[in-house]
Amino acid sequence: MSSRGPQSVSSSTDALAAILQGRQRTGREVVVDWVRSRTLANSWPALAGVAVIALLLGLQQLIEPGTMRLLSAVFMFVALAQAWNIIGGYTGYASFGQVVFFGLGAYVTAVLMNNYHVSFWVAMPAAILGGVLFAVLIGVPLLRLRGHYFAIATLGAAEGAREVINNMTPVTGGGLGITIPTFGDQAPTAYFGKPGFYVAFLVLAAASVAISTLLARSRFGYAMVAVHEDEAAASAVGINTTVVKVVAFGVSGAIVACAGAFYAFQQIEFYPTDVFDPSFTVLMVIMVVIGGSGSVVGPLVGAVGLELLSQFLRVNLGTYNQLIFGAIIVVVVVFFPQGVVNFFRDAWMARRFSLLDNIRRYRL
Amino acid sequence: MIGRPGALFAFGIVLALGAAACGTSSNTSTSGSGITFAAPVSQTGAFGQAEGLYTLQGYKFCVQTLNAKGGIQYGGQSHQVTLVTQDDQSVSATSAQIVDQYNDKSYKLILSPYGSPATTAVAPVVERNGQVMVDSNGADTAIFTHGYKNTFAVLAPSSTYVTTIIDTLAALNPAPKTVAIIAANDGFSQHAAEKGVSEAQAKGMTVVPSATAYTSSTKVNANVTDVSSALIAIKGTNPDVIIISAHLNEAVAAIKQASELGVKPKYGFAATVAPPTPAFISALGTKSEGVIGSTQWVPELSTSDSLFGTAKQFLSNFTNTYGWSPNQYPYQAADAAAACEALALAIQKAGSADPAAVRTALAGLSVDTFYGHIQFDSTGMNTTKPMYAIQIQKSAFVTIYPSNLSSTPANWPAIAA
Amino acid sequence: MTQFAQAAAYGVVQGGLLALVAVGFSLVWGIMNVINLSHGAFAVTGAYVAWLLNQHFGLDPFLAIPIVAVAMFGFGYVIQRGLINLVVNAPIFLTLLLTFGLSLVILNILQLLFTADDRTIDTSYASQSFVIGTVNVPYGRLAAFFLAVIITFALAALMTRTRLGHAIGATGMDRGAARLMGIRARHIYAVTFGIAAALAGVAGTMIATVGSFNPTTTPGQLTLDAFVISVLGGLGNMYGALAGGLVLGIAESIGGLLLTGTWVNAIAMAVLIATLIIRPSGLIGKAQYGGRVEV
Amino acid sequence: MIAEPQTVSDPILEVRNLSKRFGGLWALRDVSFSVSEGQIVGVIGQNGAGKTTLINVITGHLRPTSGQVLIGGQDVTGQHPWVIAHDRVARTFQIVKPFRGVTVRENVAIGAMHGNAHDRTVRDALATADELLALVGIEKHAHDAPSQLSVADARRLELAKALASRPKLLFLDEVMAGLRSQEIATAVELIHRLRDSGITIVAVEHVMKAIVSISDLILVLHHGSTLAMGPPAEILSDERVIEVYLGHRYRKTS
Repeated sequence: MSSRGPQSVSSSTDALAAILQGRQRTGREVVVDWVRSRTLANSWPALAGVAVIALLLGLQQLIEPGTMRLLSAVFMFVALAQAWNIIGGYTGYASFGQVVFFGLGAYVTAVLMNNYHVSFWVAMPAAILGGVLFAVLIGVPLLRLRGHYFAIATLGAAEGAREVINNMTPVTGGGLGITIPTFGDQAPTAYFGKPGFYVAFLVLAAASVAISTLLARSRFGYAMVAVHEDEAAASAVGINTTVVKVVAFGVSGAIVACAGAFYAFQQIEFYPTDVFDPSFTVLMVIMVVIGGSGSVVGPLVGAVGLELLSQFLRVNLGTYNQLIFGAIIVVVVVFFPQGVVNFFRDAWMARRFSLLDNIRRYRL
Repeated sequence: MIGRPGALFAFGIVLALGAAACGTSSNTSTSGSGITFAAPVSQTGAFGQAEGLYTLQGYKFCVQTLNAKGGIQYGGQSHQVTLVTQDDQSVSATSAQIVDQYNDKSYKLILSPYGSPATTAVAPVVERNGQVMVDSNGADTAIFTHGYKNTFAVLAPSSTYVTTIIDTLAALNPAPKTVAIIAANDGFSQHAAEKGVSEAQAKGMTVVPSATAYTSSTKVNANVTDVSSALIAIKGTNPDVIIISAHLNEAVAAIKQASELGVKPKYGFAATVAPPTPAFISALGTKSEGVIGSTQWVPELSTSDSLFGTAKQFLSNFTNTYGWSPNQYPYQAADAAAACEALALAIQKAGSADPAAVRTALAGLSVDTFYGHIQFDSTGMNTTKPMYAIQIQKSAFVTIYPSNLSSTPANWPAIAA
Repeated sequence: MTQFAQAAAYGVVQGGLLALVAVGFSLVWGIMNVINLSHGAFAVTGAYVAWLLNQHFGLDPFLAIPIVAVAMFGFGYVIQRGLINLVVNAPIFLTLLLTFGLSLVILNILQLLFTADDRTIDTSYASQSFVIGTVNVPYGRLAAFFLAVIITFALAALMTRTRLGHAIGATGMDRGAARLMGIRARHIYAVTFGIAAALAGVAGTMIATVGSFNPTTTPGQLTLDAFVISVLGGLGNMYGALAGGLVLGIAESIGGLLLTGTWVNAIAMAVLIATLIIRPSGLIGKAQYGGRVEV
Repeated sequence: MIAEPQTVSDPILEVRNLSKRFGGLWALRDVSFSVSEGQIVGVIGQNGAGKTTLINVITGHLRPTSGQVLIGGQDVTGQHPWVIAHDRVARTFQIVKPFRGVTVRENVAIGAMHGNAHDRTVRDALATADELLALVGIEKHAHDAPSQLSVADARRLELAKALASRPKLLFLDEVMAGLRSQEIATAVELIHRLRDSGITIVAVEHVMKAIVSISDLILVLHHGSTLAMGPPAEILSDERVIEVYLGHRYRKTS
């Protein structure tokens, strides 16, 4: 047998050997390097984000409280769409039951505040924790399923969880609904009011966009993409696909549960059918896919665009508003199958704005 | 791979423009001495072309009638009323959002959306904004247990829906000795069933399979079309009457499936909100014959008012305006018109459209109307108003209780032996 | 024991009705990899056709079935050919969204045409039942059960014995190869969707006859049932929908008896999830046609 | 167990009685062999002989029905692929599996940022990727989508991805299939360089000439079982191999 190998290693000085040696850098070096690499050109997304938040806080001074409430809903959907995109877009596991975290977050918050008179600032983190724990609990078995099977299983989890809440009448009020005390000295935490919720949901939306952006640019983000594209290939390069999937599901669940907590406090009174409404999940999916999945901007555009469109149609078209909304979804799906943002990005790069190309791509 | 967060600035602008566009209401307020009534209504979604529509028709009919009679008179002037509405897509949270947006436009006088869940969501909003709401179609007693000062309901609360049926049955000959109660798993239906059980026991009836069955074996999910498990639980207990404390879907399913399963009450069926609606007859066809239902309003009422006249006049004018049959009309419209009327009367009494003054006037209101007596207790419920019962006879609503309002006797037992 | 037998019997016939709802949905999913969220809307559209025929011509719903099937086939064919074929090669989300938008459009049109009121097709016999001992078996649902069985076997025969069936199966497995064999995929897909729409219409007619329907709550429930049953039974298998429907029908019926309140719904979902984890290919197992599972 | 003295020929990979059954079919049956550090081992066999299954079982993508896999003396039988990858084992796939949603460069970077000796930041991983792309010769496609690569370039990407995780033991699944002779020559040279850099290589190949010329040891599989094993010269003269596997064609071409 040959014994050439080890000798050549010691003698070889070629580039390959250097690569195989790896880069041994300390954490300090990494940090210093990162700080040095920051320039105005590559920091602009963060700067733009801060500017937009400042702009929206400024806008708050100009608008009426009722409009703040409308925009609170827009912000909430931005967070929900970003959350869905983390598991459905980046990781490629299309959850059809993401509303389960919304409902759980809402009920953990309401039960703690109503039954135990706990402050919202304790109940909300508890709701997030509950979301994460539930994500791990159902994620470990369910994330072994692929494609449709995962979709239907999560749908089943959401429907099942709603029924459990519905039947735990002594704790949750069941179908009779639940009320968070907010008036007078009964209130464990003073009600935020419309300006307060505007800021709260804005912060939630900003946090979700930031989390999504940071994840996308991290090693973990690439791991999610690798899992999305090919789990066998991902595991072959050393990615623990189970951990990646469960963590992605957990982060998504945490954001949705947090949104549910704020929503519960905003609504004060609600029923299981309100906060486990499958149309929340449907809206998350629509917003992500129509905006463009797998990116940060796509879900952002999808959420802002569709929620404003839906409200605009609702106010101005009366009886016909859902009919037109449905028709718009059909048209957008046919003409922008890759998502509006992805279409314009690709078209800009190729300098070719042809909707017919889109149709040709996916038609039979 | 992962896209750049481009054009973030544009979002701020889009948001601002979008908010402006969405904030624009489809209706405009009148200037000068006009008064605006604002209501979130369901034009799409589950209630869109049903109960939500009937409520809207009631509000519209009331405002048209008011304005035709010269508007609301106070301070020596007549004030025309404008009705502002927006679709809530049958979603409670949207109802609440709409009422908040109304507040931006200083629309302080609110008429309720359709249904207990939406009214429940709107009530705290009204309270916080210092608006005042008259509730036309949210009967769940839970709405009135939170100490809200600004919500007043013209209709009798949920607690009376089943008790009225029990009282009706007790007055019939033969009076049932055993009843079974199927109840939906929502606040309104459960509260109604709870009171109904104690009323039945007070009248000497036995509730089968057990007094608490409505919370377990005969409890069904709201809005389902399969209640077979509840019926099988009843099968073999042979009740004289089966009472369904639920909404339309469950009531329709219960009556159809009872026939399929051979669950045959000795005398007949009764249900809470479903029978006095045209949809109940369209959904059940001939099986709707003989079913008894409790209702908030019947046209035989003897009280009247200067706006709508007698109950009968209200019925004929309303059904002519919206093309309903006088035998099959939506009682929700009467609830809605009465709520609108109560608001108008309170404004007249207060001599002002200021919400605080109107609130005070509503709290002290005590009037007879086409809808019966309207007077609110300290929680905002109209506890003085009784409920009535109708029976479906030849696809028409026939008032059978109380006996002084009934001209046609009940067809009883409704089921041939 | 009496109650148990009654629940079991009712579960079986109810399961047949559920299977009828799911069979077309399962076919489209298996062959085209399209999750048709407008399936419930198609069923309700079919129900309205049968209801109109009954209202205006007094036509018995069972006699209306052929007319409903033909009308719905045409509707389904046109929708697939003119719309869904445009994005059928796209990732599954898109067809899902497209059919969601489509169902919003169809249902809102139906609502504007017919209001949201519940409707039924009133017959003298559908809600009657015959008695075996103490067990009542309703005629209407029994007929739906037999219809489901007949349709399942007819569909199986169509898929295995006819040229059309082979063409559908081949297109479902490998579109490229099917094209080489001279199969026109556009047409075959449209025919497949047309068949599914016709089956949805038949299911809608049966629901209108034994129960009631409306354009707001019925369609979503039907689509959800079809979704669950298809997965439970196994995708791409002609007998999957029948097996899934029966299992769901019996489980809900007997579960409803054993459990108080509405816990049965939670248990049903737990069973669904457990089935998926233990046996992801469904109860029947191996796909006989298409059955591509991908995102 | 008594610790043996560390020797050069200490096996980096040891496969003991490995079997894998699919239903009624034995894809692998009682296969045993060991690979020493620095060796190049060629695995040959007809279609369906169990070559790819062998790699899949060793790298954890399939669980063996029976038998053991030891890497660096550690039993890793039935471990998850990423656990095995963390033992500095990498592989390519016969049917290339690029991450389609990202660029060629990012594909390689994903390999470099995970595994045992990974780069700590995305920036470092991208730098590693650039170096590897230059090494395998597809640096000009760095910013292209993987779908735009030719068959040969896609194989190079597959190799670069595997190398990015800095393996000590590398499985190559038909990296030379479908390549032209010039490309094969380049590939052979590259494999030599890999070995010279200290990587132990197990290469599954159809292209006989190339693999035989560079291997220290050849394993011949036939219907899942070991037909023969030994140095190339021995294998080429083995009558059973010639008859059963190589057939007449090989004799003709050689």
